[in-house]
Amino acid sequence: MMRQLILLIATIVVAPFIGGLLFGIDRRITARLQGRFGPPILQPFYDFLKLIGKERIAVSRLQFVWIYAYLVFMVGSLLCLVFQSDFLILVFLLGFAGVSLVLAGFSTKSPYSHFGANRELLQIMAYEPVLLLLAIGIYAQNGTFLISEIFNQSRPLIFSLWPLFIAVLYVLTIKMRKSPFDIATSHHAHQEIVKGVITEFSGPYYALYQLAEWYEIVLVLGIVALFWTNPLWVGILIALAAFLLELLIDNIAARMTAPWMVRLSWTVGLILGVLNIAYIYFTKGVS
Amino acid sequence: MATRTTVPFGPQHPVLPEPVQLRITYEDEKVVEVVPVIGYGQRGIEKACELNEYNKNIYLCERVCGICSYQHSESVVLATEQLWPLDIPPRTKFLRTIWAEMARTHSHLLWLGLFADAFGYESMFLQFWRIREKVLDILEQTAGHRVIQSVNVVGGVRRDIDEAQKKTVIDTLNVVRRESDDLVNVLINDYTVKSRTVGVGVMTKAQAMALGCVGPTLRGSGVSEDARLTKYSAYGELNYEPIVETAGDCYARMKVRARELFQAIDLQMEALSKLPEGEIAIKVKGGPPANETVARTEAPRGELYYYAKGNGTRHLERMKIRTPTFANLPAVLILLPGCQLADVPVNIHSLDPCISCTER
Amino acid sequence: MALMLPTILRNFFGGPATRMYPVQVREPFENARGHVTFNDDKCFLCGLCATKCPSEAISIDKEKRLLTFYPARCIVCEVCALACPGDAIDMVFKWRAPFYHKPVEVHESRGKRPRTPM
Amino acid sequence: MENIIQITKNDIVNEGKKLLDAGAKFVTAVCNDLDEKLEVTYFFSANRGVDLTCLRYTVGKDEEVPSLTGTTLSTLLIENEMKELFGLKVKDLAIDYGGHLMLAHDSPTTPMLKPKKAEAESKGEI
Repeated sequence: MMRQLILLIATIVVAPFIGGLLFGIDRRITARLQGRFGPPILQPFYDFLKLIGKERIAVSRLQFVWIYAYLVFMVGSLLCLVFQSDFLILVFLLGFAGVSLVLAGFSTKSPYSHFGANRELLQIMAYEPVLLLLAIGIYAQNGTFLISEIFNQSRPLIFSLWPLFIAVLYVLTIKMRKSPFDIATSHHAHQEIVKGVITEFSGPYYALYQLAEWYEIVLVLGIVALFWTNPLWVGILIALAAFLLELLIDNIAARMTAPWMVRLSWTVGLILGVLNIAYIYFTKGVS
Repeated sequence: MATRTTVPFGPQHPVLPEPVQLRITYEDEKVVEVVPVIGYGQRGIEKACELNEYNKNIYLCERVCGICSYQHSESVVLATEQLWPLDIPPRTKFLRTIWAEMARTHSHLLWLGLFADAFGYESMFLQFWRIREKVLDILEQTAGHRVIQSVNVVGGVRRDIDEAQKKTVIDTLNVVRRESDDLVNVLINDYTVKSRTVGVGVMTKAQAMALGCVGPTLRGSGVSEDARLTKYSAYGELNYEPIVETAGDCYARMKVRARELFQAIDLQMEALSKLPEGEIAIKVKGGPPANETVARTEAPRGELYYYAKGNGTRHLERMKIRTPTFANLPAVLILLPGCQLADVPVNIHSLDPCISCTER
Repeated sequence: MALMLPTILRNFFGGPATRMYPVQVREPFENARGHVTFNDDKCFLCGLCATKCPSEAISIDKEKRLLTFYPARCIVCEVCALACPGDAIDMVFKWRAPFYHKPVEVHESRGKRPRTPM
Repeated sequence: MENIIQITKNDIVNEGKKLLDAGAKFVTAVCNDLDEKLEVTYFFSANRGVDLTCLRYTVGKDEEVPSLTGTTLSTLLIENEMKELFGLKVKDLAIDYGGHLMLAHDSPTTPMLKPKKAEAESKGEI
């Protein structure tokens, strides 16, 4: 019990540091890829501290409720992963978090916020089925949704679930809000919808949003790392490689449109996932 | 299902750092109606031109536009000279052509970057602007300033390009050509770029003519028209033919500008090799006679019309400036309706709008 | 998509193209126009700079022998420096801090008008 | 300047249409303040933009003039501008910005008219 409490606190405290650091590295590497120096690696933390100290102005009362909800669900989802509980619950908590963000976007009157929220909904529509298929794939492979079972297996998931791994890389791009999928909001989606769903976020609330983003990046990379849990450091390396791959893709692609994203995700992602699961059931049924 | 939202696109909007307002009505994410509203940046430059001495107009009109400032100063000088008319030395004409093409190079590089930014290709945007710095550097070395060159005076130019500078310019242009070659290749062939621009914002030849479009916007729709065909400055002695694309969509407009970039570099090389010896300026006394004239130059964005009327004094009777965006702005009315929200910035940027010079 | 890959990899391994600005400052080009400076010992208040200045940044008071310069109005066009018959105006390319208040420079001219006509 | 065709204000629509149908492109229009009257010149370019043709008419300051916007939308902005800056009374504009294309609500009206003219007018009124 004591060990679990320590793990709980450690997760809540350490995860944002890892996430913020990853964002700092992201900005630095992106800058280098574009031929710039880039900000200091600790810049996201400076931004966060500055935002926290700003005046609290909520455009609507509901907005900050939803932002807190987004943060709480995201932390819950991450705890699911750390405590190796049910993967299905993790996916649904992640879904709740996404919906909270959408509602935060809808709770203001700004049209840009609404456009962004609409697109965020489309994004959820695009990546949620893939994650669900991953859950089913894990179930098909291990006979349970429990993440702890993945750790018990000596054979890494990636061997049997590699098509789903490719699909999860799509999810990673969408979740990291990188080109070509940075349609709902991004560091530079200003051309179409200003800042999209987070246009009206400001001061401490925006800081909370960033905090949630840090949890999210750790969570999503953690899901990628699940594909190779024995030994875990290989999985972490795979996750970091995927992270670097996203940075590369971000810099060699233009932003695509929302319909294109949904189309790609539903065709390639779903087909890969369904074929993968069908193959597993097929081989299991035969043996 | 379809809810209508009217979004004021500007006058303060991160997309366009220009004071234009487009009142766009969306149905979900589809544009159904658009009304352009300008007038946020009216500075009364035409009026000020009448109050100024004609010499001072050059520095005023250069500030009509921040990017095609060279062509503005060239036009105002040409218009004033045509009132007499003055006989300009050939070396001056060539120097003016070289600087004009240099300005076009940097403007097109800027536009290509901004256009890449319009569909979210940030790394491409930064690469184009990086190359542009080199062009600005040679402008500073030869003309004295990066953007506002202030090198034209009535009767000639103020600076000369000597042999050492000529060599620097040629070397830099070779580097610029090599580096932009790589990037333009990406821009033209990249799958994501193509899927965002091909078939977006199609304007037919007839529509472009009827709306009075100019410059790359017109040439992207298949009309071979260019003010450089009037052979002002040294263009009559250079090997020049306008670049035309026929598709009429954003991709075609982008290709026109990308090809014009290389054409501008070629024209500079050619002009530098043919640069004649001689005077660079003649003395001008008194004011322009009572006469009227039109000076037409090809700015990077399109044809620039200067109408000037003298009255024998050092002050002009009337100066009328028609900037390229003023002619291109009505095209928004047919480009935007029916397109998606995501294509709005791409469409608007494909016209290369410069609103502050539209309003003067 | 892969077409852009060589460029960004070259950027990554080639180092940044930008400069750490306040630390590293590029030398100005020889030909570049800079800010206007006045040499009071040479100025004999002929007034050519004031009449030719397009932005009315220079005004001259011949009785008090004062030349007043408004740097915030100056557009760095070099017209005054070229017009000056006494070589009293220079263009110096030097970084200048942004203005918080519009400054006014008053120069007391001590130059003598040369005997020989210009 | 060559190719100036003097017409009357009522011919502008027909003459302009004739030029446009012949493949010309509208370039711009210029309004000049001649002390008593306003001189309006429409520029059309043809032959790949090289040749310039001008249609010019002179009207009194309080006369109404027809608009070309019924024929081509490209004259929209310039006719609105002339209306605002010179007080040229253009009727039947396709989109009438109501004097607020260039000018704001508290701007001076018809700023491009010559000052001596405005003085004379105010003296006449007194």
